[in-house]
Amino acid sequence: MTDLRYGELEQELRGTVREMLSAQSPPEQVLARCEGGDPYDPKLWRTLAAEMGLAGLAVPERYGGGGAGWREAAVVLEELGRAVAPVPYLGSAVVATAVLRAVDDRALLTDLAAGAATAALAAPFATAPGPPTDPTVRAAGDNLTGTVRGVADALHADVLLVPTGDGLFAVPADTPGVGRHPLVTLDLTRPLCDLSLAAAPGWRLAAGPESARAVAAGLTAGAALLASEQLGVAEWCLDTTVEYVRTRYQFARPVGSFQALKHRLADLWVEIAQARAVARHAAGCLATGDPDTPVATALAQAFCAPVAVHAAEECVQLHGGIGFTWEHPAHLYLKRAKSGAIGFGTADRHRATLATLVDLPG
Amino acid sequence: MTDLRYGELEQELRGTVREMLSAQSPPEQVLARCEGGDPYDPKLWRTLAAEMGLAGLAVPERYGGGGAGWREAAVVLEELGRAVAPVPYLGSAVVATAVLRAVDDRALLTDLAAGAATAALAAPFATAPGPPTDPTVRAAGDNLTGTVRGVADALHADVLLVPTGDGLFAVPADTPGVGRHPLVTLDLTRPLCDLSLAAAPGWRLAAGPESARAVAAGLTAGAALLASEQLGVAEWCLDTTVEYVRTRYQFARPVGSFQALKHRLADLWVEIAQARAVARHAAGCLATGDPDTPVATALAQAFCAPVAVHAAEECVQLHGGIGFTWEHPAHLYLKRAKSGAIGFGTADRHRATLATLVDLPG
Amino acid sequence: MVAIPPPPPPRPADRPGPPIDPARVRQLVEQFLAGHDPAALAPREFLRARFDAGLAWVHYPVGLGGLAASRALQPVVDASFAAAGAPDNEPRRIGIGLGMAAPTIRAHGTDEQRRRFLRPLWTGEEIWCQLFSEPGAGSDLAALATRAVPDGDDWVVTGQKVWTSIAHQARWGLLLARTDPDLPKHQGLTYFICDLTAPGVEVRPLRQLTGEAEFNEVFLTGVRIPDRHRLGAVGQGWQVARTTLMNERVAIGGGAQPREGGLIGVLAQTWRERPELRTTGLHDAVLRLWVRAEAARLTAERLRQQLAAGEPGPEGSAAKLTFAQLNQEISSLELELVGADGLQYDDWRLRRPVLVDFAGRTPGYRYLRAKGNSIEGGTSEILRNIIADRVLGLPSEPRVDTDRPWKDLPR
Amino acid sequence: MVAIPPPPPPRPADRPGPPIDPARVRQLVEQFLAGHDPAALAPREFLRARFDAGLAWVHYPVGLGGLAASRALQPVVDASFAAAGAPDNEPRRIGIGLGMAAPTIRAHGTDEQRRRFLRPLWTGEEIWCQLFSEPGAGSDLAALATRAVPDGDDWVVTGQKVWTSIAHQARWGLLLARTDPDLPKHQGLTYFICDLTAPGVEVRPLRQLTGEAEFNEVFLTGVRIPDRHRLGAVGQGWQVARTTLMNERVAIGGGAQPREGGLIGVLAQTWRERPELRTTGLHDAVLRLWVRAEAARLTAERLRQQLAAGEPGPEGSAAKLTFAQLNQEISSLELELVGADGLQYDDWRLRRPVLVDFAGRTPGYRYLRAKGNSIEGGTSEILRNIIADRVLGLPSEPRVDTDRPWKDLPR
Repeated sequence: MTDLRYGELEQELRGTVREMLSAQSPPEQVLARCEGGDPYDPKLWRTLAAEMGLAGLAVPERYGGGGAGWREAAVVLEELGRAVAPVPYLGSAVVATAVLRAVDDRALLTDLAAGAATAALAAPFATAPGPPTDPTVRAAGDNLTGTVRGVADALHADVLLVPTGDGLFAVPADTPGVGRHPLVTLDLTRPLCDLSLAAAPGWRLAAGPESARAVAAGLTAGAALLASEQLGVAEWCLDTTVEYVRTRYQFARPVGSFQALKHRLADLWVEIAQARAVARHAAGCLATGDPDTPVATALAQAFCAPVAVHAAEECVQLHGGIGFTWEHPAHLYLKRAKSGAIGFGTADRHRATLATLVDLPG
Repeated sequence: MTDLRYGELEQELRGTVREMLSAQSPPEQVLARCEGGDPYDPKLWRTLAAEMGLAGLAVPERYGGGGAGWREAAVVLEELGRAVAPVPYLGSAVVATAVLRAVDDRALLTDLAAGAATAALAAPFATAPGPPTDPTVRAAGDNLTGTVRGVADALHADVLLVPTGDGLFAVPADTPGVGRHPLVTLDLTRPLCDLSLAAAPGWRLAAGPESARAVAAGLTAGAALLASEQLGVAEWCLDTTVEYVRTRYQFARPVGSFQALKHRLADLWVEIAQARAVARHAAGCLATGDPDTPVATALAQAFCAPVAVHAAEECVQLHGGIGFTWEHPAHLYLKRAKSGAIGFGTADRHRATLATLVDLPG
Repeated sequence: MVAIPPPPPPRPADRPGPPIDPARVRQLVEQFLAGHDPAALAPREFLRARFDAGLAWVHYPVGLGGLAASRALQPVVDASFAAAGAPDNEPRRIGIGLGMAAPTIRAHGTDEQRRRFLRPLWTGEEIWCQLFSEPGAGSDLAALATRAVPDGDDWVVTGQKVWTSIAHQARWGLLLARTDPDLPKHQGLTYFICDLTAPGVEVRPLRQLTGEAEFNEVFLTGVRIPDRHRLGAVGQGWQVARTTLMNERVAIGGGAQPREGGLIGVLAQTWRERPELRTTGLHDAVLRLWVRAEAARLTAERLRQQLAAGEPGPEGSAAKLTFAQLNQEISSLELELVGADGLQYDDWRLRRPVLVDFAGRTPGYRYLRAKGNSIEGGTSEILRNIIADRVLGLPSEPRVDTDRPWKDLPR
Repeated sequence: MVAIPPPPPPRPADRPGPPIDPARVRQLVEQFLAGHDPAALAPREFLRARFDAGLAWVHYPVGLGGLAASRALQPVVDASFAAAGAPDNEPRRIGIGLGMAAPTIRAHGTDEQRRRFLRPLWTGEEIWCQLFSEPGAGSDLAALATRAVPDGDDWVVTGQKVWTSIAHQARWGLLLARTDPDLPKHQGLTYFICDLTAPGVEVRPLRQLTGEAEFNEVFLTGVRIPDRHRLGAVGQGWQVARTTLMNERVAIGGGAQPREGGLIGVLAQTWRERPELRTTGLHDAVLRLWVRAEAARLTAERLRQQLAAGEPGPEGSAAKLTFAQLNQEISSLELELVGADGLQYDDWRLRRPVLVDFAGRTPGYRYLRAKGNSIEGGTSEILRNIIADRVLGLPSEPRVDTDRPWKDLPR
C-alpha cells in the first residue's frame, strides 16, 4: 500500500508554496487578472518555476531537476488549486514533463527544470488517458500540419509536444506556421487555445509505440495529479465557506450554527477527507510506478472531480447572494472545478475505464 | 391532461376505507398476524371485497361492479398501503380484474365484483409490463403443467389465471394438480408462493394475441396502481415520523425541532407530493385509456417506488433505535416498500422502458 | 433573495360586481375593439383605454382596470385581445409591477395611491422594482437596516439595497425600511413607495458569476419620501411585505409546461441529436433526470388544477425548490455530456439583460445561471424551513431574534 | 445507540517499562511457549499463564497482563502465538470487554479493581456488556434516568437499559446511572460495575427488524451494587464514560480491508457471477458504489497509517458515517440487482447471534441489518454534529439542556 500521508518535507514544501501564493496571488488578484482578459501570471510562474525550482520537481536530478517526483508535485498542485492560480504547472511541470521523461529528452527536461522553458502537450484538455485516438496532425518529414482543439496551458508555452501519426514531435511555439487561437473558456483561470499547424517545422522526439507510450504517460500523470489540484480547490471552498458561515449572522445567529448547514458541511468534509486519500494514492502510485496506477488514476478522476464540483457548488450556495456575484472569487473555483471535471475525461469516462480494469463488465 | 386531483367521491371513499382499516387492521395487528406466520386477513378481505364492494370498483356495472374504474381503486390502494394491509386487493381487484376485463369474462368478473371469489394472475410478482416472456406452463388440451415462481396474492386465491403458450387459462386453485408452496418473503405482508401445476384441469379464457394482450393489461394495471399503494406507504411513513419527532425529546428539545431533520423531512414531503401527482396521472391515464398510459405507468414505477423506499428508510432512521426494532411497525413498511420496488419490475427496468417510449435511446 | 413570510390575512374583498361569464367578457372585448382599432391607435393610448374599460385585469375593482370579475376570465380576455392583434403591456418586462407591486397597492394602498399608481403600472409607462434585500438582510429580511426618519411631511431614507432587478429602468421602488430600531425586528418596519428619480438614489449594476448584471445595488442617501407615499401604517411594513412576497412566490410558480418544457428538453434534444456523445453511464443519468423533471411537471400541473378549482395547496414552495434542484442538476449533466464543448463559454462581457435566457445560450451559461435559482426569491434552505414549519408543522428551532429590540441583535 | 462525548483528557500514563523491540518480544513469547505447551494445557490455563507473563496486551502495565511496551508490538505477539497454534481468547466474542471495559478500568479503576477484573476479562472467563442507553436516552445519553441511591455501603439501582449486546451471556456490565437529579445532566452521573447475576437484574431479548435479537433490554429493579464497584468518583460518571465511548469509536473504526472487502465485494461478486442480471443502468450504479467504497477503503487506510505514525486524525467519526451509508446503499442496490430473488428472505425466526454475519446471509438480511449501522454506536446525525462542531469548529446550536437541573428538563 502506498504511503497516503504527507511527509515532513512535503508539509514544508506546502507551507512555502502557500505563503508565496497568498502573498503574490490571492484569489482577488486572480479575479482582477481574469477581468483584464489574460489571467496568465508570468511573474508568478517565474517565481514558481525558476526561482523556487518547482517546475523541475519531477525532473530527474541528472537533468537539474528536484528528482523528488510526483508526490511533491501533487502537493504543489494542491496549493495551486487552493489558490486557483493561473499558471501552467499541470500542463508543463506534470503532463509535458511526464511525456519528456518517457522519451528521456535531456535538453527539454533540463530547460523545464531550470524554468527556462515551458512546454505543453498538444492534446485536447478533455482527452482521457487510454487507447490513443487518431492524431489530427500529420507530419511531412519534420513539418507538421493540422489542428488540435482546446489545448490547456499552451497559450504561453515555449515548446509544443505534438503527437502525429508519425511519432511525437517537439515544435517551438513561436515558429512560423504555428497558430494559437485563444478560446473563451468556462474556467477563466486555465486558458485553452486551438492550435493550428501549417507546415510548422519541429523535430521528432519518438516514433511508433514509444510515442504512444509517452503521450499515455503524460495523460496519466495529468489525470492522476489533477486530482490533487481538485483537492486543493475543494479545500479552499470548504475552508472559505466555514469561515463565512461562522461570521455571517442571520436571525441573530451565525448561519453556521444552523444544523442543516452543519450537516451538509460535515458531509462535505467527509468527502474531502476521502478525496485526499484517493489523490494521495494516485500520486503515490504514479511516483513508484505501482501497477495499480491505472486503477488509482481512474479512481482519482472518478472520485475527486465530483468532490471539487460539489465543494464549489456548496461554497456558492452557502455564501447566499454574495456567492452568486462576480466580485466574490467563489465562482473562479466553481468554474475551475467544473472544467476540471471534464479535463482528462469525465468521471463517467473514468468509471467506464474502471469497469474494464477491475472486471466489472457491462 | 388527466385530472390529477381527488374528486369529492374519492375523498369520501378514502375516508370510509381509512376508518374501516384503522378500526379493523391497525399496523400493530398486522404485525401480530405476521408473527403468527400467516398475515392474510380473510375477515378484512371479506369486509373490503364483499361488504364494502371494493373488489368490484373496476368491474363494469353490467357485471355487478362499481363501474367506477381505476382512479377509485387507486384511492383504495393508497389506504391499503397506508395500512400495510395484508389483503390481495392488488392481485385480485386490480391485476386479475384487468386481465378478465380484457377478455370480458362475465362469470369471473361477476364473482370478483361480488366478493364471491378472489383471483390471481399466475405470473411472478417481479414481472414488468412489456413484451411477453416465454411461458413456464404448457397446456395439453385443458390440462396445465409447469411452475410459476414468486406469485403474489395467489396463496389464498380461488382462481388462478394462467398464461401458457396455448393461451390464457383459468384454473380453480383447489383443483387436484395445483400445488401452492409458500415462500419466506422479505415483505411479510404480501405472501408469495411458487405454483406448480401437474396436469391441472382448467378452461381457456383467451388464445393467441388476445391472451398476451390480457396479460399485458393486467401487468400494466398492476404497475400503474402499485404506485398508489406506494404513495400510501410513503404517506404513513412520513406522517408517523413527523408525529414521532414532534414528541420525542432529546437534548431537552423535540428532535423534530432540529433543522437537519426538518430539512430532510421537508425534502421527503416534496418527493411525496410529486409521487402523488405521478400516481394520480398513472391512474387517470389507465382509467381513460389514455395513449400516454405506457409512459405514465413506467414513470409511476420509476418514480414512486423509490419514494416509498426513501420514506420508509427515513422512517426507520429517524425513529432511532425504536425504528430498528421488530416491535415497531416501521419495518413492515420498509419491507413492503423495498419489495414493491421489485414488484412489476424495478425502477431501473422502467427507466429502460421510458428510454424507448420517449425516444431517449442508449 | 429573501425569506418568504407567512401568508397575509385575507383582506376584505373589493365589492364584487355583477356576475360575468366568458361569453359576456368576450362581448365586452369585441365592443371595446369596435371602438379602439389596435392598428390605428398608438399602443400606449390603446392600453390606457383598455385599462379604463376595465379590461386590464378583470378581477380588479371597477375603476382600477377591472370588472370585479373572476380571475379565471383573464385568459379569455387576453386571448381575445391577442387574436385581434392588439398590443400587450409586455408582461414579462413589467413583471415586478404586475406580480408584486399591483397586488400590494391594491391590498394596502389608499384610494389615492391606487388611482395614482395602478394605471401607469399596468400600461407599462412606469416600471417598478423591489427594494427589500440588503447586504446584511437576505434570508433574514426582517433584520434589514435601511433607516427611514420622519422629517416634516417627509421621511428621510438612508441605506443600501441589493438584488434589485430592473432598478436601472424603474421609476418606482417598493421599499421596506426601519422606522423604529427600538422595537423587535418585525415591528419596526414601514413600507414606502420610493421614487427612483429622487435625489440621493444611486443605482449601480451588480454583476453575477455569469458575467451579466441582471441586478442592481441601490444606494439611498438622504432620500426624501413624502408621507403620502407610505403604504400601510407606520410599523406595519412587515404585514404589507407579506402581500408582496406571497405574490412573488405565486409568480415564480409559473405557467403550464408541456412535457420536456424547461431545461430537460434542452438536455433531451442534445441527447437525441448528438449520438456520438452517448455513453451507458450518462444514459442512466439522463433518464433519472427525465423522470424527475416529468414528475415535477405533473406536480406543478396538479397544483395548477387545484388552484383553478379553488383548492390552494402548499406545493408552491416545493415547486420552486424542485425547479432549482432540477435546473442545477440538468445543466450540470449537460456540461458533462457535451464534454470538450463544455470547456468553452460564449461571452464574459458585462451585459444587462432584463430576462434570463436559459435556452438561448451555452451549457456553461445554463450551469452558472442555474446556481442562482436556489438563492433568488428565497433560498432553498428557507423554503425547506417553510415546508417543515408550516406544512409539516414541525416544532420551531429555538429563536433568539424575535423578542429583543432590533438594535440589540447580534449581526 | 449513544452520542460520543468529547475525548477524555489524557490520563497520566502508567510507568513505562524498559524499551522492548520486536526481537525481544518474540524471544519472550518463545520462552513462554517453551514452558507452556499449548497442545498440553487447557486453553483457559494457557491464557491465564499468558496474562500473568505480561503477554496478553503488551502495552498494559506490568502485573496487569502487559509489559508496558509499545502498542505496536501487540501484532507481533499475537502472530507469534498464532503461529504456534496457541488458543486465543476469541477476541470478537469478548469485544466489549477488550475494547471498552478494559481501557475504562485501566484508566479509572482502583488498583484493586484492575487486579480483580482485568485478568478474567482478558481470558474470556468473564464477559462484559455496556449498560448505557435507555429508551429515553439514545443520542442524548447524558439525559439517562436510571437512578442509583446510596444505602449503607451499597447503591440501589433502578431503571431500564436497552441496546445491550451480549447481556444474556455477560457477568459484568458497565453501568452509567444518575446519582443526583438536582444537578445539570452531565454532572449528576456516576459509573458502576454491575454484577448481572445480582438479584433484580432481568435480561430480555430485544428483537430487531431482521428477526434476530442481537441485543437485550436490561431491567434493573432495586439492584444492590457495593460501593467498591463504583468506577471513578461520585458525579464523575460522564468523564469515565468518555473513555468507554472513545474506545467504542476506535473499535468501530476497524481493521485494514483489502480492495472489495466488505459488502461491495459481495455486490461485485454477484455482478461477475450472474451476467444475466446486468443492465446498463445498474452497471453505472455498481461502478459509482465501487468508486465510493474504494475511496472509503483508502481513507480508512490513510487513517490507520496516521494512527500508526502517531498522528491521530479526526477521520474516525467520518469512517463510521461512510461505512453506514455505503452498507445501506450497496445492500439496497444488491436487492434491486437480484430482482425476483430479492423478494425472498431466509428465516424470520428469532435467533440470538453474537456477531453480525453480513456476508453469510441473503441480500434481504444485508439490506435490513445495514439499517442499524447508522443508528448503533452513535447515529449518523450525531456523527455529523461531532464533525461539524469539533472538526470544522462551526458554532454551536442554541442549547437548552446543559445548565438546568436534570429533573427540570422537558422530555
